[in-house]
Amino acid sequence: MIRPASPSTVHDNPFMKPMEWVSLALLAAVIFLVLPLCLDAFRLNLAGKYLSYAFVALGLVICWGFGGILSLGQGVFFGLGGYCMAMYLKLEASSVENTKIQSTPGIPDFMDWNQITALPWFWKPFASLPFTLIAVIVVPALFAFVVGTAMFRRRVGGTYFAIITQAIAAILTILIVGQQGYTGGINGITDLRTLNGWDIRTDSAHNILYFVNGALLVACILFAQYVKRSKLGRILVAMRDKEDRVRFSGYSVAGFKTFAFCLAAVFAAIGGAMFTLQVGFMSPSFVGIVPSIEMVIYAAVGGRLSLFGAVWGTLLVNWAKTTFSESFPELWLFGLGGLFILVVLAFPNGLAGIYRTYVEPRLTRRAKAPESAPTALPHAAE
Amino acid sequence: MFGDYSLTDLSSIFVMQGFAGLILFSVYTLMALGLAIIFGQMGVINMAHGEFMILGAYVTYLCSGFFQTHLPALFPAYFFVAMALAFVASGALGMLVEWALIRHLYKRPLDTLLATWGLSLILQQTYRTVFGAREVGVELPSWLIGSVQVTDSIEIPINGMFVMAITTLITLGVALLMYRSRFGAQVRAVVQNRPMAGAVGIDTEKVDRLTFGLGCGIAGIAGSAFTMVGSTGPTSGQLYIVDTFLIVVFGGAASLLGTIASAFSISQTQSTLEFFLSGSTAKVITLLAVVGILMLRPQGLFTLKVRR
Amino acid sequence: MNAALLPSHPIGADPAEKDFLLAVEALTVSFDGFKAVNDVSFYVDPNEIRVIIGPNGAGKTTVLDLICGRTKASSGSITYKGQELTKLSESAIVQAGVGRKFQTPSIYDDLTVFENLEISYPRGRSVLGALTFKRDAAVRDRIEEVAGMIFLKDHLAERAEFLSHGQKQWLEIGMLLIQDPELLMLDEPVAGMSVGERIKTAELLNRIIVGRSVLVIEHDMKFVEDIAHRVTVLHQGKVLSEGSMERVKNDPKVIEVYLGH
Amino acid sequence: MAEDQGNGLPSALRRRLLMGLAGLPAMALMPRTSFAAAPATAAVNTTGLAVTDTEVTVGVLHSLTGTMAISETGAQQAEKLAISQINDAGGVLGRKIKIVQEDGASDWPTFAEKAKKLLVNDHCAAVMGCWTSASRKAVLPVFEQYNGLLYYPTFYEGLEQSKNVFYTGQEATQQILASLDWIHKEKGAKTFFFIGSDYIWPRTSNKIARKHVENVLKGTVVGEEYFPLGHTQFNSVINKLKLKKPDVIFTDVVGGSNVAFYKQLKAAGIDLSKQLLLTISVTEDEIDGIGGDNIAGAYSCMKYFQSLKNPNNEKFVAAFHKMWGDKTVIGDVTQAAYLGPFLWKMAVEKAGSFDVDKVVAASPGLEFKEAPEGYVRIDPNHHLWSKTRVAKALPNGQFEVVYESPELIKPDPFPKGYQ
Repeated sequence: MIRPASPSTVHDNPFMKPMEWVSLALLAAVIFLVLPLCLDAFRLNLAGKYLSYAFVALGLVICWGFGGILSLGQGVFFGLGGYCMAMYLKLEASSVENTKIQSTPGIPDFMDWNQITALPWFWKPFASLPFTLIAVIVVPALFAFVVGTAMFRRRVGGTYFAIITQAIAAILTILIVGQQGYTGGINGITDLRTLNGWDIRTDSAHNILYFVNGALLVACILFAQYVKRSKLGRILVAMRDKEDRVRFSGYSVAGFKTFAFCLAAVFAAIGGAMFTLQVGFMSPSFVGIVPSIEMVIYAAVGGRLSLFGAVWGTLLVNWAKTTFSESFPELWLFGLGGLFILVVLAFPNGLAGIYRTYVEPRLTRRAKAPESAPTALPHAAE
Repeated sequence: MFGDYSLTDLSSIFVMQGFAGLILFSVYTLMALGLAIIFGQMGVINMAHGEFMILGAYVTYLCSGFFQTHLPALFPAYFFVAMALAFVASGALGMLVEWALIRHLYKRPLDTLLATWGLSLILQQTYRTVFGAREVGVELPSWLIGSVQVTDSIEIPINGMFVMAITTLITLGVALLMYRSRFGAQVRAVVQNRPMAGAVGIDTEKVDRLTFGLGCGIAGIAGSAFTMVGSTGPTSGQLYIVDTFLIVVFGGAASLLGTIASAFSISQTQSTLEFFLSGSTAKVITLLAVVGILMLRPQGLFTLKVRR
Repeated sequence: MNAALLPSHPIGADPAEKDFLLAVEALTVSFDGFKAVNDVSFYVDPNEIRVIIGPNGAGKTTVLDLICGRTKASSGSITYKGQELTKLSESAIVQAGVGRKFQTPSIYDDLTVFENLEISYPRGRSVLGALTFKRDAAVRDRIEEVAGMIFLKDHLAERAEFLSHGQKQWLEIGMLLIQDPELLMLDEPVAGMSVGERIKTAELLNRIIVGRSVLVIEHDMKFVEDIAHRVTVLHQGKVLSEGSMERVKNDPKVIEVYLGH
Repeated sequence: MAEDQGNGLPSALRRRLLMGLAGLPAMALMPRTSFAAAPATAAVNTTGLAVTDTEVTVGVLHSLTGTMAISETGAQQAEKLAISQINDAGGVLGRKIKIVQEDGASDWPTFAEKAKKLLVNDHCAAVMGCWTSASRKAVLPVFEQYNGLLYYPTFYEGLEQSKNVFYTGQEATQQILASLDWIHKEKGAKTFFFIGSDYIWPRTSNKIARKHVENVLKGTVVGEEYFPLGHTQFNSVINKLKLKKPDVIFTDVVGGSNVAFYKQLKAAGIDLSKQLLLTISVTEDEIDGIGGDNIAGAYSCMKYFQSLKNPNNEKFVAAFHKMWGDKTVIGDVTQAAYLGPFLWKMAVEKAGSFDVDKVVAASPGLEFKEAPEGYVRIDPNHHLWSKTRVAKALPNGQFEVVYESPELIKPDPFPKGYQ
């Protein structure tokens, strides 16, 4: 092009910067090579479970980090995705053959215990795998759309939004626990066995699911990256900064916020579905307030502005949780609580922030050093 | 459902149900007052509010033990000492927390949420380490137990009336302090315009610390009062947090009157629904109604329309 | 009569109506009984620079807020090119062609100058549009062109928070320019600027007003005299006087409440 | 009932006989503490469990943190006590029990995760653990998949029977039916008001109770209310109680709600010395938090109370207090948890092997006569035959037993006519 060289780099909007490609490669290497090679089947399944939380953290980066919308109800979407998947798996596990000791064979065991004699209408479509896969995405997205539209239209933001989403998480938990005939109650939907005939409880199935999970996570990261570098991503950041300005640049702020919220919800739901597949059950204890806030801390530890950070943060916090609670169960809450405070006070941008302030400058200095040498020469010659 | 009952039965139930609603109202108000100050006035999302309440409850528990063994003669009056100490303990811890944590975060309200959540986990584990994982039973002086027989069939629980009295006193105290005293004026000045308040000679840091301490102290009193009606355990505080925030938000965060009105409407709704429906259903309907109304009227019940 | 061409227009009876770009009529807003704007009417022609002056608290900023939809009117109407604005959302008003600059510079600190301007580029304003928005040559050229006009061509890659106060004001004006509004509303565009910056800004404004109307709030009388075609004086929420700067300056009512002291 | 032949014999003799049958006659007369004489590891462990010549690994899986830690402490303490007693007496098949403890953290997937760790990584020969039904449901598929062995101590709703689980607490019919009969017969109770926490155990229990009240006792249930877990305001339902005036308030409220409920009941002037109240969710552990004064006069039905008068129990209580302090109270679940290690030991020794399948096969019919609750017997459905007792709460936090079922009651996890 005729444009001078330096401004054109300003205008370039590459899909990912070189360092981001390196981060992606590193993450992919860890997920697809290091972990599977270093961990036994049991630990790998654990890692898979953690990675399913990473979807939620990823969504939070978009909606909270970029958009400034803190949702304390991501557990709701994680749960919705997980429950959709669990309903399908449960129906498959409740074949007439498997449940012949029940008074009504062919329906999930907990329904039978609750004197439900026919499958409720909203369970019926979940006999179909395609429907289920669509529902995993669509149900949480719709719910997020309704909640988001209602609230963002009326400019509910910041703390109010956080508190209302938290209340929604509380309501949904009470509902799921209370409507045990339809939901399995506090025990959740347990004893899930096969996915379209494929036994998901075996080690090999866990392995395959782990890789599927990893691949989906990378796909979600790439999509999130696409959103981030699109104009929409910049509008989200702009909105977090000066909502009114965005409005007076001709954008419907509510629409963009709703989009971010829905996207976060869909990511969380995918995570929930993968969680159900890998862990083999779903219960209301992932829907409530406590897990929802814990999921926020994954994103915060990783760095609320960093897509990769979210994944690392999730892995780190969960690894710490497992290790600590194995060796020092009494100390674990101190550790977790301290982590919250430390991250907020000292490292508001989490791991990614630490990386950016301490590690990246050195790396780039080293990388730039050989490059700058030749350009320095002509100057010296002048 | 009323067909089988006599008129006197019904009317006394009506009266008692009215009182049940009022007691719930008092409990909610007491829970929310401290938070209304901290969240409403200062904008700090204090997720550890429940833990500050439970600190007050534990202080009451310790007091009851102390009076039983060392000052049995004064046991009937220990509750007042306990409440004062609960206020001091929670308030002092609150000021410490403000100094160590909150003051760095005034510009990042959402981050106060995370930090105080971390704090709540630490406090919970501390309680567990110190007092054990089990709930502790707080011995009450005998005059607080039982009920007043108003008529043959109307009985009003004494501790309920006691909670109502405490709530009234504290609400009045807080209202006077916030709207009639120099301190209250300073608090509002700092809230509205920090640099300006600093410029006219208000020690904003001190005001912040005292305000936060006050809110936590009131939480401590609430916790102390709740030993009469609720449980005292390391995680009991978490039970209150959602309700408390909803009450404050529903009332319109910046308004004390709004908090009271909101506590009133929520408690009456819940208490009435609980009577006619099952407990769980009543709770869900109440929460849904609150969330629904908040979606329609996000500024809460009582917020003045202001120029932006 | 041309009015016949506007059959549905409510105040088509006014023969000059068709010519107004903006017609504010009987506009009133009250905050808890206090009427910040009380029965205000004025009309802005195409290509006119109108300056609103008035003492503090006269309701100037509120009028702009009302026009751009930030505050909802209690009663009265605002017609822009025959379209009633009081019922539209803020973003719809912007899309209709009304741009607004705020009193304090309102730009996105976390984004670069380039990105600040890009966000204001009037394309891809829907969610899907923004997602699929391409930074093509037209966009780049337009941004560079505007950056040149607002003296920020060398700062495109800089994060906006590092700009000087004056540069931030210009950036915001640039963000409006790139929207290409027909009605540009500026709230104290030279407040807090150095003399040099002020001169540059006046020059900038004079260049960009071509082909659009501008509604300015300003206290700097020198600046007002330089740019204003007509002046509206607000006082306590009401229109006190209106006309050329010369006429307003000599209006005894205005002298009494505003220029007098 | 297909009962085992050896049932009537004293356990020590039976063990020797069985070991003899297992083809190791020389062992039978050896002192139990002699490690050298313990059966070869290869013979007693063919499935790769963590068994060495001197040690066998057993898992303990309870919540040490989180909301359930309150309840699970006692169970975990009792299991450790039992294991230390077994070790002191020479261990199991000459091997000392090594405990691997894991924290379920009141979180069900953590339970599943830790259960899997105990089975897959630690190769535990048996696991004592879980408290809530939800945690049990979460670990159940893990135990079934990896063929582990779980001893589950809590009284629960029933509706479950797994090859890999032994239920040492009572299922709902065992706990409820006899006590309802008693209160109907002794106190002439006809009308009942049910109040429970809103989850599966209270709902199932109340369903069973309702069927029994309506169909067997020909009484009426005048109210049935559920409150969300953690609910603390009961004044409205207490007013309903005053309106309906039931003969019996039947409660299964749990956790913090329990404390609030009894405090408010007392405050509202409902005098439990006049108003009958039957609860299936209050043990000595709960009274600690409720306060003895607040619940004195209420009737609780359990299979075990700390105040039971029998030599087994006196020894157990003394040992428990020695190990965990005089102030600790012992509730029903604590005692049931104490049974787990012993039942497992007996089954292992009867089978002459740690292999799960053999232990499971050896279990039905085993009797444990040293049980603090008296004696118990393992049914082929993996639940225990046990007595049910009704006791009145005293102001000092203890119970006074007022009724004891004359015979062991058969466990019936899938009760016909009650579903």
